[in-house]
Amino acid sequence: MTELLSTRIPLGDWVSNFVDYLVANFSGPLNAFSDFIAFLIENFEGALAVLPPAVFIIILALIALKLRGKELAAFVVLGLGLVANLGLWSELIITLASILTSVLVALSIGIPVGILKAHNKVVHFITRPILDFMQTIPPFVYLIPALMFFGLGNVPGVVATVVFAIAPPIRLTYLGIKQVPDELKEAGRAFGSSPLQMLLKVELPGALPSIMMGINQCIMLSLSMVVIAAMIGAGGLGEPVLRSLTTVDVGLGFEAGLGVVIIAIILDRLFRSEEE
Amino acid sequence: MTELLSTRIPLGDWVSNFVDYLVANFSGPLNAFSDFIAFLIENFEGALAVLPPAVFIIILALIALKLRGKELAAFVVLGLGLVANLGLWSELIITLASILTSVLVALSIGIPVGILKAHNKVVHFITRPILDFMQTIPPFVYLIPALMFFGLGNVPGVVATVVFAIAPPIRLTYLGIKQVPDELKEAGRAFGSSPLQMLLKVELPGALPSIMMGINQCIMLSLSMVVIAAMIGAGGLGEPVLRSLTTVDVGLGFEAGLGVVIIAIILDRLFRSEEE
Amino acid sequence: FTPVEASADDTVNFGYVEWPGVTVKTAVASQILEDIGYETESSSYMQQVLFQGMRTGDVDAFLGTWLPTMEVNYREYYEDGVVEEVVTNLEQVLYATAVPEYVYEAGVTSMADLNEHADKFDHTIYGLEPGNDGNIIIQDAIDDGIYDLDDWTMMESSTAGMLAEVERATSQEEWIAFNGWEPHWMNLAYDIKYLDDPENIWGEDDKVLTVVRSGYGDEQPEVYRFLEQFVIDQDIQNEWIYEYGHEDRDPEDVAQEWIGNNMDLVLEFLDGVESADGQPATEVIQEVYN
Amino acid sequence: MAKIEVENLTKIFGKKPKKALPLLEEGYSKDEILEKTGNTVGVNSVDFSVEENEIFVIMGLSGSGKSTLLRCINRLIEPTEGKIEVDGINIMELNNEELREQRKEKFGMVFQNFGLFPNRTVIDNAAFGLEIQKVDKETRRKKAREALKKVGLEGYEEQKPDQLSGGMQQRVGLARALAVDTDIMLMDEPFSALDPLIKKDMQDQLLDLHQNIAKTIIFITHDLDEALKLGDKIAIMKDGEIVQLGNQEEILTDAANDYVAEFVQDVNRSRVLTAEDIMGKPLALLYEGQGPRTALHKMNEENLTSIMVVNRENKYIGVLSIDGVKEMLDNDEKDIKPYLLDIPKASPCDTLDELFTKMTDIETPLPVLDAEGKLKGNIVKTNVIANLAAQENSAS
Amino acid sequence: MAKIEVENLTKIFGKKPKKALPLLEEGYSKDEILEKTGNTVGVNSVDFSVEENEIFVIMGLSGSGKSTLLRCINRLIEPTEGKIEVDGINIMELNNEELREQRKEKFGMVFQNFGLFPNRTVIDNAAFGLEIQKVDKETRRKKAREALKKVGLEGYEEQKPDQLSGGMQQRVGLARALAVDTDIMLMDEPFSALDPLIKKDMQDQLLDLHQNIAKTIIFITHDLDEALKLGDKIAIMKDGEIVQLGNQEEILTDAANDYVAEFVQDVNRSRVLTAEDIMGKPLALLYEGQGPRTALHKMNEENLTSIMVVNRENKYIGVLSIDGVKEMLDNDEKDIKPYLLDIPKASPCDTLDELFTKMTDIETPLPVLDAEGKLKGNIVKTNVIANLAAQENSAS
Ligand SMILES: Nc1ncnc2c1ncn2[C@@H]1O[C@H](COP(=O)(O)OP(=O)(O)OP(=O)(O)O)[C@@H](O)[C@H]1O
Ligand SMILES: Nc1ncnc2c1ncn2[C@@H]1O[C@H](COP(=O)(O)OP(=O)(O)OP(=O)(O)O)[C@@H](O)[C@H]1O
Ligand SMILES: [Mg+2]
Ligand SMILES: [Mg+2]
Repeated sequence: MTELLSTRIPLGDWVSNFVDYLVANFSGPLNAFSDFIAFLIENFEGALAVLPPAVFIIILALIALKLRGKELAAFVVLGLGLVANLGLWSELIITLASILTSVLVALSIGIPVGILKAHNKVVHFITRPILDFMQTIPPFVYLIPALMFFGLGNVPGVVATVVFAIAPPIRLTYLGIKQVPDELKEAGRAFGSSPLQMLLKVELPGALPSIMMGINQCIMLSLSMVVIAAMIGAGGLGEPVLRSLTTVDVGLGFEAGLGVVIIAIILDRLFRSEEE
Repeated sequence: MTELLSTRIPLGDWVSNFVDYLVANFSGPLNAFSDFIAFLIENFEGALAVLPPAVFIIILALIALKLRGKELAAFVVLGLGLVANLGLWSELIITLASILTSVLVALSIGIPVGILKAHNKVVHFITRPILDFMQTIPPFVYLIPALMFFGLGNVPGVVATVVFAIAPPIRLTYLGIKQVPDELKEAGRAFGSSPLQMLLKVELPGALPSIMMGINQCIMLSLSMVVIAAMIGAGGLGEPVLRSLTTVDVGLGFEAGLGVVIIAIILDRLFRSEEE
Repeated sequence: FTPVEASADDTVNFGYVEWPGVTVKTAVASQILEDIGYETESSSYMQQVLFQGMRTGDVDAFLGTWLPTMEVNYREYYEDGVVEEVVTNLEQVLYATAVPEYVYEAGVTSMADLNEHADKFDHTIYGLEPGNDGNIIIQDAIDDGIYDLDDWTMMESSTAGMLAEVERATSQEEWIAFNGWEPHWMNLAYDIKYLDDPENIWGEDDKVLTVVRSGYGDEQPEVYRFLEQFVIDQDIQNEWIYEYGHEDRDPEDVAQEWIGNNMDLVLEFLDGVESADGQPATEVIQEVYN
Repeated sequence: MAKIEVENLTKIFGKKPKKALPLLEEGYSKDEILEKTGNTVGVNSVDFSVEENEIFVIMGLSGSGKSTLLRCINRLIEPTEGKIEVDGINIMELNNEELREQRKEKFGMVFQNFGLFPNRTVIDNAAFGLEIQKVDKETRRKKAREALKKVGLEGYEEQKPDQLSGGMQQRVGLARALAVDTDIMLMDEPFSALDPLIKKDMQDQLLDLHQNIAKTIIFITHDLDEALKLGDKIAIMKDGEIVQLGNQEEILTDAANDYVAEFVQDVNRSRVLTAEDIMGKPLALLYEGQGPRTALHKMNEENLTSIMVVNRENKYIGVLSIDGVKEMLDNDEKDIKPYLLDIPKASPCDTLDELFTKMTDIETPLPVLDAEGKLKGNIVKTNVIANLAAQENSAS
Repeated sequence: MAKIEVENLTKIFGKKPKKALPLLEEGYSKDEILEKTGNTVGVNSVDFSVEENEIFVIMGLSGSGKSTLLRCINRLIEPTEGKIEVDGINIMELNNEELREQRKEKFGMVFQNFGLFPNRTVIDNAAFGLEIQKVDKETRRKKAREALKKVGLEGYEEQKPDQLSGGMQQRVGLARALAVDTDIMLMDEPFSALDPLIKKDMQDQLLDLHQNIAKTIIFITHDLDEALKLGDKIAIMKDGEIVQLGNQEEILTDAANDYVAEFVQDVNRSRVLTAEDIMGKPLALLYEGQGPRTALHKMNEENLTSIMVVNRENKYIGVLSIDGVKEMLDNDEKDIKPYLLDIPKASPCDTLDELFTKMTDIETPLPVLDAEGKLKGNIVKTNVIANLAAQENSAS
């Protein structure tokens, strides 16, 4: 008994073996997934990269002006102009493409899962530790094995980003729906709403502020993964940051970091309205 | 004009100079701060480390039993037992101490700032981009200069963790307070509540679910910084993860990562009640 | 294993680690290959990821396999036959415990002197990321009480962390002992000295290898041949590091300028190599730089 | 067949409602059960039925289970026990999908707490039910606009609920229910926040609606006037039970128990019963000039012991008892005048108390005269005493 | 000095209220201003004062600005313009700190929408005001428990508001206001969700409280009976303005305009005026047996053209006109019987319409008789016509 207890459980070995097993047997479906992600990123990148910086900035500024007013438009011009001036334009585009992909994937999985979680106790109790797991397990731990499936580059970067950034949209969608007052849900039911109508017309509108916060956090956490993504070859603004690290070049790191922040602020403001 | 535009702005240099200036002139107060953080961490570590693992686990399990019921108590025994069995106990204690410090600092700054943000438009508009900045600026960018102030070790680790993990408590406190129905605030005012009473008796209770979510995310983001903290010498469970990287030891990385996750789940459940 | 398929085209995929020497070295090699008509692509990775990339086929060549520093990490891939050694591209590299010059001059010239001033060093030697072989060497020394280091600690963090600590210490003339190596810009940025190692714990034969993924020689014999001949020395390496790491110049610029100024050496590298369209590379490149 | 049939419906709130059921059957009171088990009895074995096109009014003390009962009917609250049939369909056995269909087709609902969607404009709130029914946008905005007009909220279509006053919000809730145009309306104190003018208007509209479009309505109110005006049937609840159920008359006059009596009487002082309310038509009358034989005949026919005498203008002259008739016959008298009894007279607006005082000493019914002295009706002692008793009991 | 003095108070909701102010002064209506500027007029130049220990009732159409006015008094809503004095303190000029103190010391409040804290138990809700006053825990729980007992919620102390019925929630709000025991109570439809029995109980308690502890109360209601029962003064609002302000009598009988008349009259059919309501005491009476000279003397003294004749039991006999008296004197007659006019008589419960019909052809006042034929009072034509006119106008 004591011996059993004091014997170190060879957990690590099991995991290694399991990973090997996975690699040996499940490369197919994972490849499809990987291809899909790659497809998204490439399209975003393609679309974003065709335009010269000046044109890109002007178009984005106009969109910002239309959607959110002139403050944001001005910020777009100044912020992206600065990035271009600092010579980080191509890195910016790469980062933007993979962040958009990550956020898109995270939201389009996360919000539905959050909805499920709010309606189904089993899902709720199962997802809770899983989300804790996904947010806190260090990406390096699963990334190196994951490279076997995804290869190097931006696909595993997106995967790691999604794993890390998916919890807030799930959790805040859940929270928002849970906080919709019972009397409104009751009114919805009384008129015979189907579950879908209930969701679209009662729950989601009521949960909107929380969901918006979930989107904000999803964007923020995605962008916080830029450097880790660069470590596995995703390129983008994380690369100059890494370079600055090895050369202890505070200035360069700051410039690239600032690029990330500028993307963060622009995306955040575009996704969400004035009032948080 | 065109020349002006095409001239690269030496932003990086400015930042470097600024950092040098800071280092030269502000080491004093920063040292005081650093000492305070170090004091906290050491005390936590001291308090946690005096107990033998078995005793520690039993005490924590009893607390869990009292506060949250037997499921969590069982999880504490199994989870921490596993970590001890895997020989990661001392790392666990180190991580636990600095996470507790980080969360403590982040919450005790974050929640008040969130409160301010909900009450003061100026604070709201100023903090919004600052929070975006803090969450997305890669920690390495400011950590390297920060090392100039703090030296290697767990103090800069805590600082970086706080910078990264402070946004959710601020934002979710803000969101929660904003969502308290006007009629309740009105009732509070009608009876002559002082701003403090208003806060304690009306706003915070109403905002509780959101704030709890903020705490959850604060814990999660803190724990997600464990590896980065290890890169600047904070030790703890991040260290085996890094080692596993260097030695391509998937198993070891997973074990240490699992330790982080176990802490995450235990802390999360202890801080927050059954229902999220 | 079913590795992810290598990219179908002929692009030469260099992987590098963000170490100044390797960065510029990779830039020079790619520049030369581009000049003679090959498509190249360079991406930076963590070293662990890089070798994994050779397994998955994403990375063709890596010019910075520093042995024995990377030994632990590298060995597995080497033994698995994922990686193939091409040549030692840089000899006489040094990896050892270093101190700032003012410490050296104060009398700490050998590792045996360390313990005398233990308090000044705060009983600490700073190393790189956990698991690094230098760290392990020091840790073993501590564990075995070599140089009376028994009550010392090995402070592990990361390259950047350690260097930041060195910068902090030197700017305040504090005493510090750390794992330094050459070539690296730290040797230019700070006045540092390497300590004697009478017990020879560090070993002697440090070197930097060029490696490719197995079988690459068959796929791209010309590139392989170039890589075999691409060998440099300490001075060149230091120049690169200085220009890039200290003067903050773009590695591409540094590479281009260096090639232009050192055509004779470049011609040696390209001796017998054919350009992408089958011409003698030596002729092609000379045309480019005239 | 009744439109809505409710049988033995029980709802117990709390953790383990099934545990409280036996206690309820054993006759423990709501308060006792709350203390013993922590469960609150919402509705307790209620039976009733509502006919097609009927307005069924529910009244009762605050907390007596009215809202709970209403919500059970469309299963917004899941009953603990019982049977509900609507149009012959057993609501309790429907699955979710069927239940939704029923709710959509059959039930419009007005909530006590309004239940407006704060993010929707007034018009979008009013159009909610139609939106759920997938009515196209144009039609539903038109209908919603009409409904809002009906409730007097023209001009506020694009405001948000929190910009409206309490009564206006209530009317938005009303408009939302009106807009869907379902068979059955479940209305929980729908006019409670309205001023008298608008309330009257709404009541009239509801009656119109009910007559023209044949709606079945269950209506909760605290206003007895409203209940009397609208209700075809009125149920009075107490502690989850229906303690009396009947039409207006029955509720007002035949209180099933003290509670109902008090409830109904105290409601509105102007409702205190007067002579006019309880008087009946005399079964027979003797006209001035008619003699004792006619009197005897009439009295015999109707089994009376006295008969009232009036002139041709129906002016009251007096009352003749059977004793008087006998005396006249014995004395062979023709003129009844001297034999008339002089008894007290009531005015139509006399209260029960006054009537009682006037009647203490007399054996005959009491005549009710208008100011001209004309006979409006008569009152029998038993009648007064019965009503008085009900009143007094309820006051104690 | 009045307890509360409000002068020229105006509240306009919307983005730029100051812009709408001139329009208001130019006399544009609420609807026009809403259409023109998008601003809603909540309260429009209201003046009134409430004396110490007075119950001031506000009535009016839904949306007429009652709640807004109430909230302006303790500045829960910041008025756009105007002056508010409470105990001589200008509320409008207080800084935040002072305002809080005033609210804490002076104002208890009951909200139309209850405003209960969902996370607090019933007792903690009731104790909220005391908690704000920093009363120690024991005392405040004691007081809250008492207040809850007063409103009939014993046994529900530890429940959460959402476990209570609507009326029970309203009573928790009431208990919260009662518990703080302040000088002034601002009550926004505090009994609207209550059934008649509990409502009556609450009203009585409020009157008790008001008499025993001297509270000044501003009370919003839609229930005219309630207003009449409780109100020392009643204000009727329309479109943000106070259109009439007076005591019960004034409001009921002297409608300032059609709106008020309609408002007051339609309220409650049983409230329709009857002879009893409008009759007066005859200025002089002639007794059976008295002669024409006495009649002349009495009529002369009171400037009458006719006089009513009664017997010693006050039983109505007839009416004597001045023409009759003259004729008698001319003929030197003593017996007035033949000279009496036979005019219609009214019963106390006759309505205005009935009275009017009866009075068309006569010149003298109309006698009001009870069932025994006794004279209760008389009615002058002008009186009927005035009241009738008010009614008819309001109906059009
Ligand atoms: N927060 C607000 N924003 C905009 N308009 C408002 C607001 N509150 C009230 N109003 C408007 O002010 C007017 C008066 O509203 P108020 O709530 O005072 O009415 P009320 O007399 O209390 O009515 P009720 O009897 O229905 O409660 C209404 O037209 C309403 O639309
Ligand atoms: N969700 C709930 N949880 C627990 N108890 C409840 C709940 N809803 C209602 N109750 C209880 O059920 C009883 C009946 O409540 P209901 O709302 O049906 O009363 P009501 O007759 O509508 O009263 P009111 O006239 O005040 O609206 C009350 O005692 C109440 O406390
Ligand atoms: Mg109810
Ligand atoms: Mg109101």
